[in-house]
Amino acid sequence: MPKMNMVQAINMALRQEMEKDDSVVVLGEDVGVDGGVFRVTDGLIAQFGPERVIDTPLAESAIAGFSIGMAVSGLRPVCEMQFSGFSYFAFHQMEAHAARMRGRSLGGLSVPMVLRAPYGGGVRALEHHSESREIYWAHTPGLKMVIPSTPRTARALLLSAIRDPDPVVFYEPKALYRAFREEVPEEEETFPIGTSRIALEGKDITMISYGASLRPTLEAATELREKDGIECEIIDLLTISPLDDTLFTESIRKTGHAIVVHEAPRSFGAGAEIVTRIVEKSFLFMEAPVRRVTGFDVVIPYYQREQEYLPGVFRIVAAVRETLKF
Amino acid sequence: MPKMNMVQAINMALRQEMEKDDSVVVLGEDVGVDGGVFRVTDGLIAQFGPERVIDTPLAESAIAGFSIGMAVSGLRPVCEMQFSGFSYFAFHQMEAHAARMRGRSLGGLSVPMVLRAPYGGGVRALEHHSESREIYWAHTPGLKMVIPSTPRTARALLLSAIRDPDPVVFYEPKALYRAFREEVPEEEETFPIGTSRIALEGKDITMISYGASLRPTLEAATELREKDGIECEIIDLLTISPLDDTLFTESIRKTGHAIVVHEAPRSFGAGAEIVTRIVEKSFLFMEAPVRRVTGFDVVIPYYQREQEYLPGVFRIVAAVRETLKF
Amino acid sequence: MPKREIDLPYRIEYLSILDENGQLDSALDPHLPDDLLLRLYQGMVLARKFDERMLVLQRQGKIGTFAPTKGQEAQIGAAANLAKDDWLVPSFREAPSEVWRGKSMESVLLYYSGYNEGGRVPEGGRDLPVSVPVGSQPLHAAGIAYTLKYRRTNNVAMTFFGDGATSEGDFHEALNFASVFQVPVVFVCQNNQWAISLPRSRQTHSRTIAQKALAYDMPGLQVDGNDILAVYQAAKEAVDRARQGEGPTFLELITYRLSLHTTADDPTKYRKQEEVKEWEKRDPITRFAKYLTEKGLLTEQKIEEIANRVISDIRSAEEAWSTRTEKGVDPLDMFTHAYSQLPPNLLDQKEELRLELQAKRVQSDQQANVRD
Amino acid sequence: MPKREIDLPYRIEYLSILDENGQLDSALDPHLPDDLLLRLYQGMVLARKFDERMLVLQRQGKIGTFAPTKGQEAQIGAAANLAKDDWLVPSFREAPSEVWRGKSMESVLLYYSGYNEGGRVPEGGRDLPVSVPVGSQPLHAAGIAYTLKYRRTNNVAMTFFGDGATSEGDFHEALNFASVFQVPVVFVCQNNQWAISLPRSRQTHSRTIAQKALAYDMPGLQVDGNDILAVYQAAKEAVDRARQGEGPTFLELITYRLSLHTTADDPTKYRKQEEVKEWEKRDPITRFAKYLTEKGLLTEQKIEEIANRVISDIRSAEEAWSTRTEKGVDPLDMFTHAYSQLPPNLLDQKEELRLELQAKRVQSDQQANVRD
Ligand SMILES: Cc1ncc(C[n+]2csc(CCOP(=O)(O)OP(=O)(O)O)c2C)c(N)n1
Ligand SMILES: Cc1ncc(C[n+]2csc(CCOP(=O)(O)OP(=O)(O)O)c2C)c(N)n1
Ligand SMILES: [Mg+2]
Ligand SMILES: [Mg+2]
Repeated sequence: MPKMNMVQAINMALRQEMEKDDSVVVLGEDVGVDGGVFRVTDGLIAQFGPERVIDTPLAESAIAGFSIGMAVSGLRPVCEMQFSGFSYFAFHQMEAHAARMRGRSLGGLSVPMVLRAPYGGGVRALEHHSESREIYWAHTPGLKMVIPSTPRTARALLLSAIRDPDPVVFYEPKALYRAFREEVPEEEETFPIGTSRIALEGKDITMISYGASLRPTLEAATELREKDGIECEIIDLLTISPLDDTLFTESIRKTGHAIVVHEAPRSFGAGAEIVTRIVEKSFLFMEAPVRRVTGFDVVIPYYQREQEYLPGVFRIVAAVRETLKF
Repeated sequence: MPKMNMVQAINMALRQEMEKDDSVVVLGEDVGVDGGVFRVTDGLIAQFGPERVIDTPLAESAIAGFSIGMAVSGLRPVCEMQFSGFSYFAFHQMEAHAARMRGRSLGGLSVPMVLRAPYGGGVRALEHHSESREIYWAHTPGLKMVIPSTPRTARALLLSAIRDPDPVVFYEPKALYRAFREEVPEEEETFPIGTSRIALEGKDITMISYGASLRPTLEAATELREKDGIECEIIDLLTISPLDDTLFTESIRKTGHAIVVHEAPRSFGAGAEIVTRIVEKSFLFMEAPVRRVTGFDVVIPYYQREQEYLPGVFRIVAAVRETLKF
Repeated sequence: MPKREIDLPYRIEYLSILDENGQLDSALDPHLPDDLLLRLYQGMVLARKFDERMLVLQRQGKIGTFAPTKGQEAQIGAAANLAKDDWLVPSFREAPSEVWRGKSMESVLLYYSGYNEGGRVPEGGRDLPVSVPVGSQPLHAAGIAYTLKYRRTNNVAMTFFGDGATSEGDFHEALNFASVFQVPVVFVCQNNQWAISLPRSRQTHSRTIAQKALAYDMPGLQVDGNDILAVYQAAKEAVDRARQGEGPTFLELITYRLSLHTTADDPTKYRKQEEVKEWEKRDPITRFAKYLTEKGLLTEQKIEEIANRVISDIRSAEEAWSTRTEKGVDPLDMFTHAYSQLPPNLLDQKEELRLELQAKRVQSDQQANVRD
Repeated sequence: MPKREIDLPYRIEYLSILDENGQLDSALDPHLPDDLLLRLYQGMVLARKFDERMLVLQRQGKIGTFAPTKGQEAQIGAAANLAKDDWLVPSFREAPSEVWRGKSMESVLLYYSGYNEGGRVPEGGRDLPVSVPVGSQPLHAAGIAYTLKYRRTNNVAMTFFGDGATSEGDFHEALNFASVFQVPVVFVCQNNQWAISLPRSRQTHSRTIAQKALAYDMPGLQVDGNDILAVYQAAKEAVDRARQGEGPTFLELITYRLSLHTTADDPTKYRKQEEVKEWEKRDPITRFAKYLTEKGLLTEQKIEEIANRVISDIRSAEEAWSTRTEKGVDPLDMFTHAYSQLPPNLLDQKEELRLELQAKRVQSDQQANVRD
């Protein structure tokens, strides 16, 4: 299997699906001639032409609203928000229409669109280029919210997202775009939206994470095994909403201990929902409070301070030790 | 003390503060000549004139962005979103600027604005006029999110919000606008943002709620006392963010049991944060899982079905009994 | 100081064919076939009578808040240019056009009486459902038009919105996208002079709304929106242009909201009755009736006949609606169309609600027994 | 078919005073005092040299991504019309104007090297900080202008944004609000022909951007944006109009982004080098230098002198910046300006971070000791 980074894997998913299905179109700012500011759509316009790889004017609400119109009329638009920090310009279109069209029309119309956006910190970017606010989408009924964590999961999930009959918000951890390579099969591979996966098996404690935070979580697990002999089990959510709580439920019933790791601000973040699901479904198995290892409740600072904002290996390791000490 | 409903109480707060401080201006759609679609700003234009009570064109992002400009330059705008369901058109302005101006300028500039919006169901309204999505604001660093539950708290909190140096999103439970009257002192009364209150004292179980849901919660408590002899303690949050967890922490340490009640969709809702705070701060006092009594993870249905969507007395009573049975 | 003028072929024109007294400017006569003229007349009468009937039902508490369309019935002239397989993207004051296009009055009644069932789209699904967020719909029409162009059809999309909607950023973005991509869409602004309490003059500083098309080098036209012949003709030219691949057009229909903004509104707070009286003289239906009568297509008796026909249509729609509503609703339906398939959290929540409803029934039965 | 034309006094004019070869159209000479002419020249040279220096620092990895301003220095001509107590609302390509207004180059360097400290606003706080979300800033300028009018000052607000920004809904809403409320604001669009990879011609379908002012019956003017005299004069008329209570004005400055969109950008992917060459001939600085030389205000030696002065200014700013950055940062500052007062959750989180940093130090010290 060819090894590739996440940018190449996403590019492959788009290319292969566009070859297969002429209803798939890509649109957004600088996605065509420029190939996207992260080169995720590189080469697509050369292969599929400007009718299917559309450089749009600079207007996020229009990109989303236009995509909604395309989708109700039979296309499968994959639109890009250049950075998730600018996707809020399109928030009302997604909330009022993408998320509601199926219900509003009693299933007569649907909006099979994907809204892609790079999210997260750690790339020394300017303001608005580093946040992690997946909750805005996850809390919105009618939307699905997906965040891959590796090249292979990114490719498989994007394929599933494009084919999904419902609107999917697809956040790409930009810090992982070129961070590492993974084998990704040339032949088609999908991954069901709404299912998490076990990223590492263990018996002592459950670590629940997703997206960019999965890497430090894995590193922390290694350090904990080596230094403390602690065997961590890691659940990679992949889909934030609708949330799959089956795997982490099983896991904590086995380990009795858990932490949640994400970059987003802590309060009212995804961690809260996960802790609550554990309380609701596994209360009697909880041997200690589930700790949240997250960003803080402030705007992520500019890059001189962002590493101290982000939940890193040190913070994760400490949280695991505290939890097991409880 | 004069008795008044919530509409009158909010109107009084606006009027009194505008009399006192000429930097306070009101703006929004139909807030002037019409007095607001709920009559909340009724009479203000007659008293203060169109320069201070501003009927704006139909554009929420502009109402918010314009208010941000007014606020950085010395005014204290109180802008209205006609319904919270349309406030998302202004979401990017609030997230990118109202919430960030202080931090971006290292305290050199601030945005002392209030964004008012009626929210919630139960008034047999059309689509987009009934939702409860306070999380979008509560999860946004730099904003404060307030939801009063009675005429008196509405008046006192709005006064505090107007005087607050930071931007405050102020959701008004429209189902309670004219639901009941309460004594509200003519003389000035404020209520500190970021503090909850005990709405009812009890010893058996803690009910945590806010806004429109407080009423059915109170009714449920009465029913439970009469029918089951259960004494419920009710915490009325009033401020959703920054969340005051001191009172409900004390309370559950006393009762060992709790439920959370809100209209918003359950997943990734305020209930999750509250349950998680309880786990983080009072784990060893928890005698049962904290139940969430909420709306469902769907768009609130049109009015023939909305009562079955909303968390009513029956649902709350059942949840309390289940929790105490655990 | 002198500056070089950039020459731009700016023209914003105004089209009127039938004046307020039903007098035809014969130079502009679109020469529509008699049967179409009569169908347009009947469509307007139906819309008017249905609107009046809904107001009664609302006052009786049988339906909830709705947006009356009285005075804006000539909008049908625009929709009448659409083929069955063209697309209609309405906002919330287009019941006349929607019913003209085949939406049942029963579903209109269901929608306004709080049944999600009222959102069901007509067969073929090329009419989007009523949508409330002002200004957000034109973008959908532009996107649909992109599909129509991409698929090499010669269909078009037509979207309706109000004067207030033109202040929303989405309106600007929609016109910009439509013109940049030259898609077959017709933007129809129903300028009814008011956005709830805000008069047109305070909504925007420009003399006309039509001129906003100039910002995109898009053809823009102002039309007497109470003159159904002018509306028909203007829309026809726009639709033809779109079908021929000549891109979008913007139409401003000058009309008037003779009734309430919605049934929750009290216009006496913000507008003078005299103004309404003035506009009543320009009623689109009386004007057209006069013209058709002089043209010999209408007679007292024929008018009566048509009135009776539409009234009986309304009555049967109302009966269908009553039978439907007597059946009541199953609250569990609120989950049905949330997603293509119910995810686990919704399956659980649906089961929760099912049990709650069951328990409630048991309780009320018990209470009933107690009372016996 | 014939329609009645609505007459609208549409004129969009173009202003150019100094041509590409520095030849003055003396009929249009604004007759600026010599010292101002020299200050404008020095301001542009400073901006150019500072920009070049930042590019070097970025390539050396000493600062992060930034947005070069090369070729757009004549924007200073607009900002130069503002009094100290007027307001400037920049986007992100206005470093020349910000520095002209008194922002220190040290803080520009701090901002682009990842220090929140770079956002500190100059004394008096009438310049908003750099703000990245395209198209969102003009609304703030309009709101500020409302305050200025409400307070009966005769101050004005000026805001800058790009050609791409005009596609955002917020742009439309800002111009509409400003014109409806007739507030003293000047909208300055730096049309540098590109929005990252999208050429002006694909950004919007209209021939000019200036004509978008017509949608609001707002005065709009297209200006040679590489001709600082024209920019100065056009802005002067707009600012005067605003001060006299005559409302907003929209200016389109025709200029060109000679350098990268940002240092993360590779323009060879989307534009031809020939195009850049063409525009280099229209460089705003060489043109102005030629004019000032012919006017006798500049000599070889004077040019040298000015160059040396600005270079030493840049050097001292760089030194101040280095000293500041050598001090390093306290991560705990990320909490300081989140709110006027830290709420409990942030006090807790700040303490958490403090302990974490402490523990980290302990750990690394231990590791250091181990190594010894
Ligand atoms: C985005 C948004 N903001 C506010 C509202 C509330 N509202 C409903 S209709 C209306 C006025 C619309 O005026 P106009 O566009 O002229 O249409 P008309 O009602 O006159 O047909 C308002 C403010 C809404 N539905 N959507
Ligand atoms: C709302 C928003 N969308 C996207 C971006 C990413 N972005 C930054 S600059 C830019 C192009 C801006 O073009 P223009 O307005 O012409 O200004 P210029 O960069 O040419 O000075 C884009 C797309 C952004 N910063 N904000
Ligand atoms: Mg209107
Ligand atoms: Mg540009």
